[in-house]
Amino acid sequence: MELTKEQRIEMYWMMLLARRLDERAWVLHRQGKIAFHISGIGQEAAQVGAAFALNRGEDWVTPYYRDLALMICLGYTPREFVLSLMGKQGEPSSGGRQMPSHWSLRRANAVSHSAPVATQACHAAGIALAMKMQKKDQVVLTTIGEGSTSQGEWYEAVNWAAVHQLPVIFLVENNQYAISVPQEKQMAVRSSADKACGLGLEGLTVDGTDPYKVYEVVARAAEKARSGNGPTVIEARMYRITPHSSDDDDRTYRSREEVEEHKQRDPILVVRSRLEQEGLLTPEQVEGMEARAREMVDDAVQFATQAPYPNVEEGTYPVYAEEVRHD
Amino acid sequence: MELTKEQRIEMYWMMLLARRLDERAWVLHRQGKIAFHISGIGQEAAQVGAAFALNRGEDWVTPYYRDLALMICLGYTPREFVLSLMGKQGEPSSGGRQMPSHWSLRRANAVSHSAPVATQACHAAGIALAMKMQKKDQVVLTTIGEGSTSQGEWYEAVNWAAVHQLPVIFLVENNQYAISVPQEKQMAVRSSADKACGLGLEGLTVDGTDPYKVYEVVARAAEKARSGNGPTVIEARMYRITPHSSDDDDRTYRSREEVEEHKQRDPILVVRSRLEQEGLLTPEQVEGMEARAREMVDDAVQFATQAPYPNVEEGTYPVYAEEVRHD
Amino acid sequence: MTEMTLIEAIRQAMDEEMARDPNVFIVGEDVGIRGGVFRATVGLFDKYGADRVIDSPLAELSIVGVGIGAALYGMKPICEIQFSDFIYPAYNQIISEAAKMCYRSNGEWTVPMVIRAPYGGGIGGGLYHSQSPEAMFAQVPGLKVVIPSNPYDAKGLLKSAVRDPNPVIFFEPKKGYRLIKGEVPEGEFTVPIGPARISRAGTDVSVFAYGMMHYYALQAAEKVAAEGISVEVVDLRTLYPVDRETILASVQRTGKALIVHEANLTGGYGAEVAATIAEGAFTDLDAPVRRLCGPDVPGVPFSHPLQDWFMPNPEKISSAIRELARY
Amino acid sequence: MTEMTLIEAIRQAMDEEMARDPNVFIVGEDVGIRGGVFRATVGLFDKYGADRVIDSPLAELSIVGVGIGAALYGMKPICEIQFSDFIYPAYNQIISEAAKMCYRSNGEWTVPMVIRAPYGGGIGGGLYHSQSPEAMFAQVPGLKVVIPSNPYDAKGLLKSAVRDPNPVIFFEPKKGYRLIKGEVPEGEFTVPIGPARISRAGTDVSVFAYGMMHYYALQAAEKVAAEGISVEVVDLRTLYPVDRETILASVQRTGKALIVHEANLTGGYGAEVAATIAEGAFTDLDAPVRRLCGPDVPGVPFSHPLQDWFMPNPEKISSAIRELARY
Ligand SMILES: Cc1ncc(C[n+]2csc(CCOP(=O)(O)OP(=O)(O)O)c2C)c(N)n1
Ligand SMILES: Cc1ncc(C[n+]2csc(CCOP(=O)(O)OP(=O)(O)O)c2C)c(N)n1
Ligand SMILES: [Mg+2]
Ligand SMILES: [Mg+2]
Repeated sequence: MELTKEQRIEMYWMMLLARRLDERAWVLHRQGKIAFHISGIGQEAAQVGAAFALNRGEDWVTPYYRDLALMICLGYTPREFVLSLMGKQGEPSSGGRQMPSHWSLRRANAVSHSAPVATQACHAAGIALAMKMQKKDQVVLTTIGEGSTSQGEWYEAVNWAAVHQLPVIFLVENNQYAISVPQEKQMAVRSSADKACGLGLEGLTVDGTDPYKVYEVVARAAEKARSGNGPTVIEARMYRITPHSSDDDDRTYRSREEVEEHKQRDPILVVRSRLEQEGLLTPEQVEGMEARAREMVDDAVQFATQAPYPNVEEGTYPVYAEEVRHD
Repeated sequence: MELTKEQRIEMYWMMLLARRLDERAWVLHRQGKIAFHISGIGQEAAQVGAAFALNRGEDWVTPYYRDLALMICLGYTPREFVLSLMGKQGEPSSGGRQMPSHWSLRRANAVSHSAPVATQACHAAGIALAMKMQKKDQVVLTTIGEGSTSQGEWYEAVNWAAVHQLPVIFLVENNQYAISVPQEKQMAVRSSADKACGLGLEGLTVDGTDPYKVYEVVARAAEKARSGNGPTVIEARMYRITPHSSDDDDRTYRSREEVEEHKQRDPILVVRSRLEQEGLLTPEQVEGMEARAREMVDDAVQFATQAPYPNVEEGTYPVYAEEVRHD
Repeated sequence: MTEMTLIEAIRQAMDEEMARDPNVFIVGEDVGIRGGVFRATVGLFDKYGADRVIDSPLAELSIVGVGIGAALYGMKPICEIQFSDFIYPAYNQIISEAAKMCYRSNGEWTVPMVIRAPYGGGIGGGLYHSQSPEAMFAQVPGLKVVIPSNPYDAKGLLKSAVRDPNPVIFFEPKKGYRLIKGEVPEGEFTVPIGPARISRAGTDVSVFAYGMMHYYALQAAEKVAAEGISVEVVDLRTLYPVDRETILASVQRTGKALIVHEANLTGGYGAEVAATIAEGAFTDLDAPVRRLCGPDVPGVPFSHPLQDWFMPNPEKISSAIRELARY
Repeated sequence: MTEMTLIEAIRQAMDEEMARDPNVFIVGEDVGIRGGVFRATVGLFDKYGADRVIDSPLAELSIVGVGIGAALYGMKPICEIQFSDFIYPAYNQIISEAAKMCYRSNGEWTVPMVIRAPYGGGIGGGLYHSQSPEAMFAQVPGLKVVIPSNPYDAKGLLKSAVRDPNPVIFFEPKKGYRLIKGEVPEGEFTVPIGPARISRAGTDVSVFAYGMMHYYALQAAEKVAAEGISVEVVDLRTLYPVDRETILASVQRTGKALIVHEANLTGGYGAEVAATIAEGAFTDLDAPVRRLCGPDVPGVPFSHPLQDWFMPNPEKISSAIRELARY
């Protein structure tokens, strides 16, 4: 379970790639080339930490919209992401039907999710139930924002998992806001992990800006789940560095100082300097990674820009499973 | 807050009256005179204890279907109850529209509830919010079965109350079954009061067969709520002595021995012998109470039997508030 | 051939499908040791064990949400909602998730599941044990909505529903559970989801109905036949997608259409049938389309005279047929 | 008279009603310091304080459930659902509780509340930010369902909704929030809930629409007027209860009816309008009733060409009018 040096570097690379892709989305939005972006900036560390703790490709994930870095770790490509930003043909999550960042990646066992928050939590419980029925050596990871844990849906999902001791990990990405609403208006506890005690399962809070710590707790929870010892709620604490989405103006509800302060502690910067200090990365290697990321992002934008839109006829199907086209 | 002797005797009387009324409902059902009954037998102690802890007529209640004893304490009359059993005209909860034991008593601030379990919990939170806005010195008591705390609705209500420090008491009448489903299939905690810790409010478990203990904890919670210190979850533990309802056959899912064992600890018997031992009640007084109860129940049955059914025209209104008839 | 009741046919369908396919399982409230409050699953718990006949927590949202998760994994859940009146807590999971999953993921994910729920009035159930919410579902692309009217169809359609790769809402006329009997052949057969069925041929008036109202419609047709009115009765069976062809063909033959359902008239399923006829059989109609439905009040009242006032029955249907025939 | 946008009129209505009646308050997600994600409540938090403009937890069920509780106590909540797509978690509280409270309690309890929700497509919102769920509500006795199409009506109808003693679902065409401008008189006025409005008189074809589609219908009517087709446009405004009189009177005049809405065709609100006409204007009709609606797929796709394919617009409406005029 100990991470190798290579893995630790790989994790930084995934964070970096997701970040550069995400930043480009904001640029494309400012350029008027895309209509909407919802960002994971500031949340990459926790997502990458969690992803690496899974048996990727075998374990299942029911993600939420900020999980670009998580999806990248699962093999979602930059090209696929930019196709989704532009609603172009071949976009794998939905064929252009869903808004960007509404993930689905069948080949990686990443389940399609919708916009209504918290619905994915019950799906995770159900998938875990099926795994248990079929005696599979798998776990499900489901992610959610801290605000969305206010939904009864989340409570019911966690309760099911606790009653049936299901192999699920409920990862709460607590970025301190639900659009404009701060945590203290959502809950009267200090961490959404505290909610676990009320449902009879373990709850842990972890620094979500440290991918290696998140890796550790998620890996432990996964091991526990695999050995039949049931679910865990993990809250990873972090900060939403960007506005809620490209439609939001966060200056109306939080100070620039507050945002600046968190930018200073940006996980990308922190992890990079740690790896440099530990001698795992040289400045040249860092530059190399940046160049590689830039290249991949450029390529993705170029690819997606040239890709065609869906044919109008594609809107008509598949309403029912019988109409699914396999091409 | 200390109960007087008179109050303690009065509490036993309320338990007894509710019990005898409830037993008569079962007889009426066996006689084919009513179509349905859902019983509170075994739960009277907790209900009476809670009712006496309120400022009755001032405080508000959003009850649930087993709360016959609670409703009796709020001034619901035996005649009114039997009208509801028979769906007769003048029944105050619904004018014969709802099934029996779906309470409403405007004059007592007891809010109409429906069959879908747990919806009343949010109403209680909303009433408490309104009380807080209007700076009233009132509290709301809302009751529910332990199985129904599995609903996301209950979680959301408790969460609201905790976040806004509302003057609500969430009383869970844990009678150990939800129809046929035992507690351990509903939750992975030992008491539904444990759920409170996950939401940042106080949770207490109390012996629900002891009306005086329940009185004490509910009175303390009410005082706390009135002084602005927010909500409390209280689980009162008891046993559902009868089948779920007149439609149920509990022999299919629990042993006769188990039921017998709990009948031995019937709160009516326990409280009576306690009061006798303490010298508060003589056997003659007990007999007098029984006779009075019998008389009231007989009167109620006679009254309701002779009462007319609603006119067919009454089915047509009031769909909207404009159509409410004041007679 | 064996004669059996509607509910026996439903049980047999589940039993056979569970025997045939190990991925089929049942989940709901009291479905296990109790065998369901209507006894639809009696014996299945003993036969297939607690893992495949799961007593869920008392929470419809997660019964469906967990079912969806299991279906995504490849299982075939049969979710029982104890009364259709209690399906609303699960509405979000049904509408936002089950119905839209296939389309939104461009067919990458599908939700093969059945949601069974007893519906309908006339059983002394009052507002919350009598509802007919089919029109809230029979407008949602991605769902199929099925209502059987007799044991043969019930068995054949439920078996088709279990094998269907889409979410199927299967409403069962609870008043008919034991009242409606019919011949069911031994051995394997299915009834396809989709086509309506002409259950009685006629030339003067077409009556469109389903479930309990179809049973009554046949009785009414019999009654007016003696008066020389030839009624064609169409059992709609699959409400969604709509079998417009069968509906229009019948009106072409008779020129007159009566639609009967228990649900409120306005915005009920009959509106779509009437609209279909108004659009597609304009030149065939010899009289205005007529709907005989539950009145527009919030529910079926409990009190007997009010319930009788609410419910359509063979007499009311006969009168409506006569009026239409006279037009 | 001042010219203002639709959303300004909505804000002004809330502002005036809050100034007029201290019992009016707003509750919803991000309605406070943020002023709503569409900015409908901007300025009200500063003016009326956090007690009367409440940022709720992220949970629609309890936004409505708590609102109902407050309404029962005598307050006048305006509940904002951020997008109508997210109203389903609250469906149980709306259908089982708000709608049925008055009838089920025989008028003892009423629920004076407004539920505001932006609805409709054409704004790049994909499946979950574009929905038009009005038909799921405009079939429920006890509710009123209102959809304004212009600033004057929006202000006047919303003020009526706030003063209405019943639960009113107020769907706002979000695409029109800033696009639709109009004159609104200074000072106090209301528009009654109930009557539809003939927004353009004509003799050849009646077009029935509401919200954004009404806006487009007027444009289409203008366009075909140049070709000599005289169109009567009816703004339905109050969808439930249905104003059958105005609908039938218009068809009596024109003999031809086109119904336009964005929601899916089958089972949509247009079905009830078509059924109403088929029943009540049989002898007046010169052509089959025609519905121009969203296609029967699970939602409005995100990708632009697919969104355009889905949405009705002035061109599509004009073509349908022409066809109908030619019949
Ligand atoms: C059921 C539902 N209600 C409202 C929304 C609108 N909405 C989208 S994101 C969001 C805030 C979510 O906050 P949180 O759960 O903390 O996640 P974050 O966005 O901060 O990662 C809201 C209110 C929604 N998508 N779904
Ligand atoms: C939403 C909903 N689902 C299902 C039911 C059917 N039902 C009625 S009572 C009941 C069990 C309730 O158990 P519990 O909450 O423990 O209360 P108890 O009856 O034991 O007092 C069920 C499942 C219902 N009334 N409402
Ligand atoms: Mg957040
Ligand atoms: Mg119980």
